[in-house]
Amino acid sequence: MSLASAQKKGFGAILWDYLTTVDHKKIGVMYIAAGAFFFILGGIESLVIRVQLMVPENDFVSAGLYNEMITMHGTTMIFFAAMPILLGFMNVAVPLQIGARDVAFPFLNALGFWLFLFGGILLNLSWIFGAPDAGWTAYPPLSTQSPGHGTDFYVMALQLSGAGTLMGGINFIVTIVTMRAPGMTYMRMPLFSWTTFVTSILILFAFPAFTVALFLLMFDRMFDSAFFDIALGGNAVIWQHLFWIFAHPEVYILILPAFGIFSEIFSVFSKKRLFGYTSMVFATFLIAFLGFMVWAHHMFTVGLGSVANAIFAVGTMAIAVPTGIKIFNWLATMWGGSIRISTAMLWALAFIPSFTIGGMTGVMLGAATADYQYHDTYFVVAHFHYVLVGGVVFGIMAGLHYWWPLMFRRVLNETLGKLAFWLFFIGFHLTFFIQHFLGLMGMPRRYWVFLEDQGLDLGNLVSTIGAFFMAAGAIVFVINIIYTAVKGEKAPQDPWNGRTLEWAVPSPTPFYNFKQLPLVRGLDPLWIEKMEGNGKLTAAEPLNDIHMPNGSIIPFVMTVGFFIASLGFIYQYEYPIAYLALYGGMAIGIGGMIVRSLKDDHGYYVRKEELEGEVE
Amino acid sequence: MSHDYSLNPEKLHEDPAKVTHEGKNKFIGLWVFLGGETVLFASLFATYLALKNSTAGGPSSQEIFGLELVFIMTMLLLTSSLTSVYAIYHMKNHNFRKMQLWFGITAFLGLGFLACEIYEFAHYITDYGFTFRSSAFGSAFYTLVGFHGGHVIVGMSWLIALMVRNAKRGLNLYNAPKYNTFALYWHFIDVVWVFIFTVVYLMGMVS
Amino acid sequence: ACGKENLTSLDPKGYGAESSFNIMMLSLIIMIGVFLVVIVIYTLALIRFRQKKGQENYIPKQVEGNHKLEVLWTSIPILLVLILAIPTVISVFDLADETDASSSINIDVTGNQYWWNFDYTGEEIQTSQDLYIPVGEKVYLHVKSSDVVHSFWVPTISGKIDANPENTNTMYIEAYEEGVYWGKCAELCGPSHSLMDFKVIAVSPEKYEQWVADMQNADPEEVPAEAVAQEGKELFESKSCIACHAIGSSPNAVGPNLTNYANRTTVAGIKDVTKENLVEWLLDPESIKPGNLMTGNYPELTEDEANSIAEYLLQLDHSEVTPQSIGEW
Amino acid sequence: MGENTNIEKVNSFERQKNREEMKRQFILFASMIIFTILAFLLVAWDMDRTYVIPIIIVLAVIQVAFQFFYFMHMKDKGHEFVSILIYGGAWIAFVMAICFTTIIWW
Ligand code: HEA
Ligand code: HEA
Ligand code: HEC
Ligand code: CUA
Ligand SMILES: [Cu+2]
Repeated sequence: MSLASAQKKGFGAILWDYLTTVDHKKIGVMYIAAGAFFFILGGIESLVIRVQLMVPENDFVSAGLYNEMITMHGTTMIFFAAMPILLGFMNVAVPLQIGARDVAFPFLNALGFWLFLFGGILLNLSWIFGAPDAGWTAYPPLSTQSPGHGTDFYVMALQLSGAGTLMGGINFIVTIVTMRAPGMTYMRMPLFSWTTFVTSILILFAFPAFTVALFLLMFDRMFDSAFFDIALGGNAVIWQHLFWIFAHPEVYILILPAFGIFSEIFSVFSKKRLFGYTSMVFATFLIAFLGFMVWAHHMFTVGLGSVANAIFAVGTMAIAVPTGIKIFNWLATMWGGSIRISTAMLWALAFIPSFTIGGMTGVMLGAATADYQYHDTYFVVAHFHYVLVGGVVFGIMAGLHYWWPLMFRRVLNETLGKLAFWLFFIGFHLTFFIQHFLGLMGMPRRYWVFLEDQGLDLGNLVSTIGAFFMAAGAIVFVINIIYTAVKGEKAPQDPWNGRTLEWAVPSPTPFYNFKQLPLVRGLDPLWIEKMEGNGKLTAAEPLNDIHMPNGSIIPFVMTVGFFIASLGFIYQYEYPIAYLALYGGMAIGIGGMIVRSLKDDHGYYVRKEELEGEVE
Repeated sequence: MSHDYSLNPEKLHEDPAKVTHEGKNKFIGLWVFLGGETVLFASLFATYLALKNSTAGGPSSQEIFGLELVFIMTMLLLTSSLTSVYAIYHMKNHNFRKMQLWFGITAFLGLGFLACEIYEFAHYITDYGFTFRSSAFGSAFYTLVGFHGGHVIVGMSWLIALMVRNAKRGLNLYNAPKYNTFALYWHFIDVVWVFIFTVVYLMGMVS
Repeated sequence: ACGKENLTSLDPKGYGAESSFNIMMLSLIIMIGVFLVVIVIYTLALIRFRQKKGQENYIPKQVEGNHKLEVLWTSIPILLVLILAIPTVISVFDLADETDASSSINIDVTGNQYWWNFDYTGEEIQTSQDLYIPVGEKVYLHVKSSDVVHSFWVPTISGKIDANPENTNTMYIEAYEEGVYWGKCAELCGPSHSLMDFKVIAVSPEKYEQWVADMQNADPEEVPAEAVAQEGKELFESKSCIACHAIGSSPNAVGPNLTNYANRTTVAGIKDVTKENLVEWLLDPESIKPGNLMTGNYPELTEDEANSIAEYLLQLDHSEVTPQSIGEW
Repeated sequence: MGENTNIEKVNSFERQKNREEMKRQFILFASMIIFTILAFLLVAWDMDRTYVIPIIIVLAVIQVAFQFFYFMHMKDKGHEFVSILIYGGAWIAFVMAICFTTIIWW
């Protein structure tokens, strides 16, 4: 392979390139694109929800369809929109930020992506055959009794994509442990790399619990085991525990990378070093640690007993402390800085009050006695959208504007960006602020209809109107993408006056990232060099041959195999013929694994001479 | 240009599994993976602990478990852990043939373990009618022990594939890390078994 | 603007709701304080430190951190959290205190898809959808489910407790005032989850005594005075309604107990008690509560038959103590 | 590449070190076997469960520690990060076991 591959290629060649790529930058972009697609799906589902709840006793959708809608909306947004987009950012930015040429396991990285994508496709196939309807939490016995195959699709889809996510997590842990550039000590890593690292550790410890939970549900539904079958001594609360042992850390898996993105943005757009870097890192770890100790706050009303409720209540509230450290450090970063309000910064600025409200309602929920009232009402819905949208989605939007030039060599249009922001921001508060009150006024969540004359009409109407503002904002953003792609100006290599290494590579980023690994001399390495008037990094090594991994179609093929096998699992207890799919798919998947391990793949070298010929 | 993965016998002090960058990655990667496996098995154990008395009128642990077979299985698996240590010892001495020999013994012991387990399950099913579907206890038991058994099967396949694949090529810096990561994985399977025989079988036997 | 009276949690009229409300208000005050601090710093920072024209090349001082400040904003939140945590823990234990259960009224509450059954332990009274309790007394509820997880919630009187299929949860409620309070199911339990409403009817202790006596004296065999209703009674028995619905005491009925149906607050938990609504239910329950377990499990009725049955059910008023006499809902 | 047959040439100091290490491993293995037998015997003797259960659990934990620290070399240097991970996993496992034996009904 030669460097001249940047020439024009046919569509087939490009497709093949993406199907076989192991380049973290391309994988990152694919993650983001697929995640955005699922975000739109989830968003449309949420609009259906809101239209249904616009007026009392509406019958826009049927009760069964409504339950499918909320289940798919929650599952899609969490697992197939927010997570993959964040994983995409990690792929795009982290290796560059730590000065690495690649990730530790490029093959695994590609496999992880495909597993996620086909998991998402599998989940959405269920729209054709009957979608899951037991909520994204899928509590048994409702989920074990749920007729049709919806819940089976839920189980298999999450099993597939969960495996992919776990691979991604392992990959990032190892990448960060072993592949940092010379001089890039842990305490010099940019905060986004740090949060990626901690998030990956959370993934590592949280997902296996979910894997087990899903297996138990799968066995109960497909193979008649008795984990949740009360008649045979089963215990449905086990699911609740396993699910939340996973799902509480999961919400921090979502928010920590967003915190990382904001940390980068606040620092860059205030032209100031991140205030209290060390305590930021420490707080990240503390959040992760405490995050594993509080899952039962989702179960205050289950009847675990007052000792358990008291312990978990106090543990939950404790998380306010490290999170508060972060909020105040961001404020202090801005304080005394020189603040430029670009669109990326605008999203970050909007995050602070929005997320603080969401976090504070979280602490209110953590007060167990009060949660007896809040639990499973719209107050909770309001809480988690404030953190999920006001935290995670705002983080994603900020990250998209910030790293767009890195990914696509274009700067997103600022005017359209700001318009999209204001529409979305106003819509967001309109939609969700009032939901706090709906909850307190007696509206439980997951309600297909609410009754007339219960004082809930106005609130719900306002909420629905807000949702359409959000949709308008999202559409303007899509327009911005198209506009920028067609008319946008070429981005300079370092459009924001960046501080970290991803802005030190030429644009477009060469596939080997760094011709010579950079020598890192402190936190914010690029900034240091700029301040010393170098403007560019010293190399840590002489120019040499670069070892790169070969692309491979195997991850894709394996995933297709497992995808087919999943369909086989789902239909196996009705149609014996599905065993064909089950075994056939498994054979393809495992066959891919065997080929991969038997065929030596030593990668290839980019020769020194070729590199010398490259112009900067 | 291709990578040079051949061993330098003069530099014996360098652990062949950790010389190359890929080797180091594999090594850390497997450990990280084991961290996740810990939680996987923790979840299974916790589920089992919650359900171990939910027999729903079906057979209980006291009625069906027997010490002898479990003891034999334990010895087989523990010994296989030692033999894999021997194999790695020979790897560090760059002695490929002995390494293969000891890994061969490891595989043999592992297969013995599996045979016992299959016999055990068959025995429960045919003699006691104790199945995966009998009760929540049955589901939890077969799932926990079965997951471990599944790990043994994966380990065996991995080992045999490695041994066959590399039989003709000898030890080099490309495959040494693979053997090494396998050995780590194998020890971990042993660790899990130590908890299984303690928590499931021994604790299930005391009245 | 606190929502509908007797439904909202913001106007508590019972012990549990009041405990929760106190904690809510305490936490709310803390949160407003915290939010103000954050917002003030934020606004000041934005106003004072925005890049001004011509300052594009200005490089602010690169501050690493400030030890004192960091200690400050670690310790104050710890303090605030403690202030919130202590009363929370106390009230958690207080609400779980069951020491006087044996000397109080005990009621078994069973959640079913999509209705609630109330069984007055030892009194041989069953009601569904409407739970009668005396004002000012602790009433212990033993909550469980016969199928999937539900959650018993009467916002104005008390917080919620889940109805689990594998275990019975105990919670006490105490209403301060007479009234008819809305209850809702708060755990997703299927298509009609949102329609699984019920009422708690709190009456004075004297009225409660009378209600109990009336219910115990109700004669299920009593023949209605009017002919249409008599026909209805026969149809009720011949159309297999009786297989699922008890009139009079019968602890393990598959469907709601209908003993004092004329005194009900609602038909099927959500509709006003009118003959039209009842007939509509009898003819096509699915259109009112999707997925309910009555649909399709009884012989089809003609309009006339449904009418007769409705007549019959609507004259089953066995007690002087009626929700209508207590208040609005 | 071919099979590596030059073993005679190898550095004898290293071989010595490896051999010592191996000896230690073997002693450890022997002690693990003893622990195992002890645990089985305790159960076979049918002693009071209040004593037996804690003892066999402790025996298991010690065995597992041996496996991790010696067979899997967690004691060696270069394993600091690895140890943190495993301790993390062990901690979660511990919390889960406690919860699933206390706040789940039967
Ligand atoms: C990104 C996602 C995210 C994040 C970050 C959080 C953060 C928090 N969450 Fe949230 N939560 C969810 C997503 C998230 N949550 C979801 C999805 C659900 C519902 C799941 C379902 O049932 O479907 C949920 C539900 C949920 C519940 C269960 C409610 C119920 O069902 O009854 C609880 C209860 O304790 C809770 C608490 C908290 C707390 C204490 C935090 C804390 O981490 C917040 C900490 C932050 C702050 C407190 C703000 C900043 C701090 C300061 C300015 C310092 C000073 C502050 C004080 C002294 C208070 N959450
Ligand atoms: C990251 C997670 C995430 C995100 C981003 C969102 C975003 C939104 N969510 Fe939701 N939500 C959840 C996670 C999330 N949600 C979860 C976990 C649940 C619980 C599920 C359960 O109970 O099981 C839930 C539940 C939930 C409910 C409660 C349902 C119920 O309990 O009955 C509601 C109701 O209002 C709601 C609304 C919304 C709205 C209006 C948005 C909006 O912010 C969405 C905005 C986006 C859009 C509107 C898309 C715009 C795009 C277009 C319009 C496409 C245009 C197309 C082209 C140009 C091609 N969500
Ligand atoms: C298979 C059992 C079954 C049969 C047979 C049955 N029902 Fe029902 N019925 C139910 C169930 C279950 C409900 C509760 C439905 C719900 O609210 O989800 C119910 C609800 C009702 C209600 C509303 C109760 C309330 O609380 O307001 C009435 C009235 C009723 N049934 C009357 C009848 C009549 C009359 C017949 C015979 C023609 C009949 N039922 C036959 C099971 C049955
Ligand atoms: Cu019953 Cu929701
Ligand atoms: Cu949580």
